[in-house]
Amino acid sequence: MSGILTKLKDKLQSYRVPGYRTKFEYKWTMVVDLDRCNGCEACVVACYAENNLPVVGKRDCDISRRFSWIRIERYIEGEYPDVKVKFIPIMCQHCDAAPCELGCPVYATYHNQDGLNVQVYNRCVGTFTCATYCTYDVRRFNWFTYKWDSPLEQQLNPDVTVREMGVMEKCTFCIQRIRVAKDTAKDEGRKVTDGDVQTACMQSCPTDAITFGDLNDPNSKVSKLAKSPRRYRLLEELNTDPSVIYLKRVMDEKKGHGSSHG
Amino acid sequence: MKNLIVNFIILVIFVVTLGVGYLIADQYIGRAPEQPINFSHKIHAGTNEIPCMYCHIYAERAKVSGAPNVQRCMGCHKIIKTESPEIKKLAGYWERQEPIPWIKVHNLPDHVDFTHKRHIKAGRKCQECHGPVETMDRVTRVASLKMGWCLKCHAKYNVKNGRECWTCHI
Amino acid sequence: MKRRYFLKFIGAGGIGTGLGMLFGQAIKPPGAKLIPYLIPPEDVIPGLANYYASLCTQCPAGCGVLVKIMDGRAKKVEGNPLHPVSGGKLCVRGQAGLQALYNPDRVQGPMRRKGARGSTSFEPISWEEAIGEVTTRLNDLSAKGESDKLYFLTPELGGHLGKLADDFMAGYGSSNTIKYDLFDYRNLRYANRASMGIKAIPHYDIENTKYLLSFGADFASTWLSPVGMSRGYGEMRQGGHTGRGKFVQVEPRLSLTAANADEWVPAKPGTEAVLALAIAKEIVDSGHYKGSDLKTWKKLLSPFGLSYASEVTDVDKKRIRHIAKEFMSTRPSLAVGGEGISGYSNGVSGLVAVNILNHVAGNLGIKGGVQANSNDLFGGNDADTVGAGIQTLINAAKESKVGLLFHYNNNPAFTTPGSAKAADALKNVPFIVSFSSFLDETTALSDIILPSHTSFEDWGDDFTNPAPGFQVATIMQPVVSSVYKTRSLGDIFIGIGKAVGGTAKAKMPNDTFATHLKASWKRLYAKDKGMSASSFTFETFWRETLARGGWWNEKSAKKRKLSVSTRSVARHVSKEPAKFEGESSKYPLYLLPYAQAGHLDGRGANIPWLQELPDPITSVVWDSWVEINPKTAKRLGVKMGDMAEIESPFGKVLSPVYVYEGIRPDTVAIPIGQVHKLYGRYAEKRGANPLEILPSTVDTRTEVYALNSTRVRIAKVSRPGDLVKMDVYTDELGRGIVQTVPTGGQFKKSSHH
Amino acid sequence: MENISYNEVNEDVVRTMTHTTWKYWVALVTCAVMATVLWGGAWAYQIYVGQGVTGLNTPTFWGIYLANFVFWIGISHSGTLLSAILFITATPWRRSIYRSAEAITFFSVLTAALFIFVHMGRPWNFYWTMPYPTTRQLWVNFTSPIMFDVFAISTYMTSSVIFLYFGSIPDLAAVRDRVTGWRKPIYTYLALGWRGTEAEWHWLSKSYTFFAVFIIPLAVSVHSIVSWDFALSMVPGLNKTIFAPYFVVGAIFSGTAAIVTLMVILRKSLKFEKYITMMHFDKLCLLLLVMSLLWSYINVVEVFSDWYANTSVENETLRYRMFMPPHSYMYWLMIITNSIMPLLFIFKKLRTSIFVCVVVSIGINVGMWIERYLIVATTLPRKYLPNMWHGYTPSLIEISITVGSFFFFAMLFLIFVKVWPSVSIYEVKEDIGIPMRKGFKRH
Repeated sequence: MSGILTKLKDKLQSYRVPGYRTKFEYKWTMVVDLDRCNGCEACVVACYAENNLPVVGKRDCDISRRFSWIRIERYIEGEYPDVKVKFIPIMCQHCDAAPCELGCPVYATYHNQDGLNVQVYNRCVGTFTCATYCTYDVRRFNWFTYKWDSPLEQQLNPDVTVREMGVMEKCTFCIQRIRVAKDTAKDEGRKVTDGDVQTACMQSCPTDAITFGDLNDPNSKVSKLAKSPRRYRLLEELNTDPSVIYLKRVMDEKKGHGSSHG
Repeated sequence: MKNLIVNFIILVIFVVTLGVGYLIADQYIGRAPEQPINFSHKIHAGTNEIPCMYCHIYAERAKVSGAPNVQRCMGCHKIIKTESPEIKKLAGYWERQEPIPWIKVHNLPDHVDFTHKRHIKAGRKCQECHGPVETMDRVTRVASLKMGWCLKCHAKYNVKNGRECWTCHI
Repeated sequence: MKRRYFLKFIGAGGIGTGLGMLFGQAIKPPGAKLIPYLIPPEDVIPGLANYYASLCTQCPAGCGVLVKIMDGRAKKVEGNPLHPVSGGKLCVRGQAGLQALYNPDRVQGPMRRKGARGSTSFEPISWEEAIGEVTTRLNDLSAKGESDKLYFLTPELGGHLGKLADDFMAGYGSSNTIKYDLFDYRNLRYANRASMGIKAIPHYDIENTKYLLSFGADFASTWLSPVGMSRGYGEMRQGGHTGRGKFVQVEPRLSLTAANADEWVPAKPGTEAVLALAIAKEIVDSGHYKGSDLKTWKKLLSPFGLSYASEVTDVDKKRIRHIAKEFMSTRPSLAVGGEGISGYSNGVSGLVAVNILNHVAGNLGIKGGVQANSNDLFGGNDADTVGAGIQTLINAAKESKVGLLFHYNNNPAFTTPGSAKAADALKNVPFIVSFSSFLDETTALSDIILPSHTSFEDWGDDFTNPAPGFQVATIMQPVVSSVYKTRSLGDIFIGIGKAVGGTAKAKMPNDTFATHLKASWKRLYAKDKGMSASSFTFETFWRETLARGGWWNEKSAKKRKLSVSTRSVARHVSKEPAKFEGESSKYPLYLLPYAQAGHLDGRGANIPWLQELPDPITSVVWDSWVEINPKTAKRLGVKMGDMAEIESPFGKVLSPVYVYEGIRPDTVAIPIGQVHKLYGRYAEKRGANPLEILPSTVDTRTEVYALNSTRVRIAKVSRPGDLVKMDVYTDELGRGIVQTVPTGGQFKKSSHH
Repeated sequence: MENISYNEVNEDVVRTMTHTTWKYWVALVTCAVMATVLWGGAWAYQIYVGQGVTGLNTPTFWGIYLANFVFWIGISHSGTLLSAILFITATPWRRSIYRSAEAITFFSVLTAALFIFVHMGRPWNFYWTMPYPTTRQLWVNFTSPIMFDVFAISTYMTSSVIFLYFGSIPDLAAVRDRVTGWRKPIYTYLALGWRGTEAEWHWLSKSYTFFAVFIIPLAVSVHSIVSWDFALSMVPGLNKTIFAPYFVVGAIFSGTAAIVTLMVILRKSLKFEKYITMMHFDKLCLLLLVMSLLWSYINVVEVFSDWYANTSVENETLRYRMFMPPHSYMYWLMIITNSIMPLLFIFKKLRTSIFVCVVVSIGINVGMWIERYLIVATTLPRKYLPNMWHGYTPSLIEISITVGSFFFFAMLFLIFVKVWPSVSIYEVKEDIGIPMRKGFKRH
């Protein structure tokens, strides 16, 4: 009996991703320095260009169906003249304990061996559970089959699937670029090294606010930045264990700062 | 009464299979569409033993293997068998500087990220997926190219991450 | 089940499948095509990306870019990591340039006007016909001896294309090249030449400064060279090892840049120059300035006492003094003046004031301050001087002095103030030839359109301005074959020049612009020691330059002393704040039209990405808005999203209201760029254009329209607004989303590592 | 019921199945047409164009469809659960109402299950949620509450159907013996050759008891599982430990109210005054009163725990639900219909007034629908990042499908009363007096 149970367990586990929540080969991590970020949104357009994000138009924007995988959130505090505007770029946090992965009935979203939260478009049946469970509101749904006015479709990145109607999607940490880097590394018989992979947002960021790399590599830039005393993670109290690390913005928040001199 | 039910069931089966047939119309094993030029792999790869990658030059380096460019065809056929009607067709394309609109026999949906390069580098033979092309006069599909078929092979060769979704789907 | 039934079922299934497949094969396309290359390009592997270095032309900054090409199509534009200005980074407009290339609303080939002017009714013609027609017109004009009635209206054309156009104009016999862009920094150039004697825009070294005092320079989104400056900004904040630079922004509206500042000083509109001079006076009075001409400075600045400045600018005395103290004691510090100070009726004066401030604080010619740019590669001359402006053209057109107008890629019918009546003036021109690639408001007035390539299809080069302290020449090369039947502007000029004959033909030694460009570079190579030292032959040099994206030599940076003398600036210093049209009793609110991050002067409005990109501050998409302080809004009885009518003495526009804490209660602001009447499906008929209600006030020294030069009044309109903004809630509610550390704490804590 | 004869029972019940008035046909055709147009048409349009036709948006991915799903699952708890509990506790007044109640269960589960498909982005791939061996070596995620749903609901539906069918076999046999024409073969088939022998009664009783016992924990678990769809998320206002009992109580509450409503209609239209008496309403209304008190208690606990936690997220959910129109109107209407109106049932006089019963029970159903709607429509628009907050308004398509579902349900029920004995013949006969089988003890 126990033999059958063990067999069954093995069988079940074989369907499950081996290495799930164990040590990953790579641990892709993004560090966002909020003190550098000036909210220019270059990352947003870069993401549109890289990942074939459709433009939905004014009406759909109005009901919050904009597609950007990365968005700049801004929080405005204080009254004139002591106004503080704070920016934060938010993309999929690739949580190690991701609520979305719990919810998906068909494993369309799951954790891969690089610590990425992967979305498999063609497995998605569209139950919306992942997006509902997501505490960062980063998931986007293909409400329609989106069309590109010809010849705009010539710009579409062939490395990234054009998603069809009824499918959930989100920031992938530019997995296609990771794949290319791994492919090259494999050809050259080495591991992917720091700097091989640049996500589209990181690449475009004029202030260098975004850094991407492997946290398992102690010498990578992200590993060093991740030790910063300014480190925090978004909504850390929810214990989702995000892979995106933010560095606190340097800013005097005390009220009346501006007018204290004036 | 009973006949009615039976007829109804027959109708349902007919309609359903009609739909199934429509869906698989261009992706079934044995599919061998007529090509603009009646190119014979049997003559080229079989009789003359030209290696696959002499013509499909990108297979080792890229996701796609690439149809041979027209220049490559003409490289030989400027002298060989120039009077045959098929070669004349080819020469016609070349003179018009028009690429040949081959019809894909093996076509994968957009969400599959298949790369020839990795498979060739792993030592797989072209024939493992494309069948004994060197014996075919007209290329015929021998594999379903469905996910289960891919996985069977990945399991057979114990491919690292061979059953991970993101290995083929991004 | 009976066997009979079973067989029937099987039969039905079999027949069904068979028929279905037959049916499917009959009506489905016979499967995807596999199109081989005729001749395989050497460096192209299908499915693998190639990157080509080129130049971004979405704004005048001239960033070097890499274009990702796969299977012959441009897929993405990225910054060129080797390029000294862009450094691998790129702003929103640069990346969205792709959608200008593949825009469905481009002019797809040469066209001749069919209907009335402005009716957008055009018929396609062939290139030969088009060039023939233009040649006929040119010959007619020169036959009448009115060659100088040819005008060429263009934005600043960088590099050899500009030179070629100049050659053509000179060869034809006209000196009327009118350079116009709504934001073309003529004031800045003029002010710098007047006060410091430099013609090229200097390098503002934000990266190495420790105290940045910006007067309305929105460099995070649009000003001067947003990518280069933002890179500097990031380094200023967290790149240095000696501490984080402080940043203070003076402007009436909290722009994206001001939102990143440590302090925002909302001075009264039009008084920024007074504030700058008051700070300068504080510095001079404190004894920080040690120049020999101390006395004359004291005298010049004497009217700008604290109490006067405080009264005029609405900034507290203590605060002015505090800024002055920090500005002079933090070394190096830097003051920059942007559109927010140059956009007034006395814009040049404001920028001169900023230069004075930099001078007295000792920021000129130092690292982390203002650095002069060395001479450009053309040799000797600084890049640019300020020539005749758009107002000259409008006046000439009104007086029927324009016989033939060439128009390229700028849109004065949209980007000039409504009361300048540019479109009406252009209707006076008997024949207009447009080289624009888009059917915008100005192109629609033209009689014939010879559409030119976009930057991804064309050859070209640009001597980046402002350069980062040393000259940067960026090469533009065609990375895709042209999408439509367009031609390179250089080729068009060469074609017309050759057809016209005479001197114009003589000035066109090469057959195509590509060969012309290469030949010109060969001459540069022969002349420039740095270039000839870098590689053995010109061919290798050219190949390397194309691969690299251009030519620059950091070693060529030369330190040059800069200074401002009282004599040169005295006539530009005025005690009075800038003037605003409209009685303050009737029109109580200052109007600030400003360049929006995505659209700049409206050129980005036809790009869907940029339309859907939320404004960095207001997060509004697909629209424009009027920013109103909550107090003012309450007084006027308007809420967020209501429609309001903004009326100046020169007209009125309708716009939805955006209630914004970051704007002075006596000021309203409207972004420029929306409400195109024509400019493609994405741009048309949305938003409000503040330019329509501006006076045609120009700074007479530079012919630059003063954008901030009128007062308005606002009334609520009963029509429902349709403002779509992405941020419905901007209150953090204490959830610790954007966490902060106080400015004092950061380096203390992290100093050990 | 002492004054009814055996024959009368048979005649009365079979009459409802064989004698059809034009009113019935009007009602049936109306329901069928409305269900096809409002639900079928709208759904077809939605499948063709995409989920974009709904009012769903980025934070609010779950909307009225999920509310309907939970609502219909809740209604389903009336019948089978009630019937089983009352059977095991040997409550005699169950007999004349349980058959219809079980039918309600089946039909509402069916409606609810269909709502899952309506709600899906790619419903044509629904079978991917089934764990079946495929060559693609794909498996389902058993940790997903949605998977729990798949199993719970399919099990529940199957068991309910079996429970309903087993209990009906003797009646189907009775019908078989009384109908002629085309009905005869159908009921012959359905009655499974029931002859009423001692052994048949014995095994029927055994299996029926087994299913009654089996179905109680199943029913409780089903709605607990449905609640976990929400409670296992981390969305403020959804991740509540009390959600399972809250949902079960709410389900029984709304289910019982639905039974009351339908019984009134049944009694009126099929002239079942003899079988469904005021005593039944009295008992059902007492049950409603108890459930109302329980529901109110849990509701207070929920609000209190949010208030006591006093975090920004919890406060915001409460504020959004209780004090911000339009949801605040719905919320307070729900409190009135679910907590205050049922208090009328304290008085026996009101419990036995058909009018009050109908008004209150319909009120409860409206209130319970609102409760389910508010659960999704007031929590998801207010998640953790205020920047992404966005309200939700159902689109016309969604409303059409919602309304259509009621017609669909009514249509199924109308068909049911024609093809199935809607009152248990044999058990009512037990009530009449003479024991039908040896060893059967009258309650």
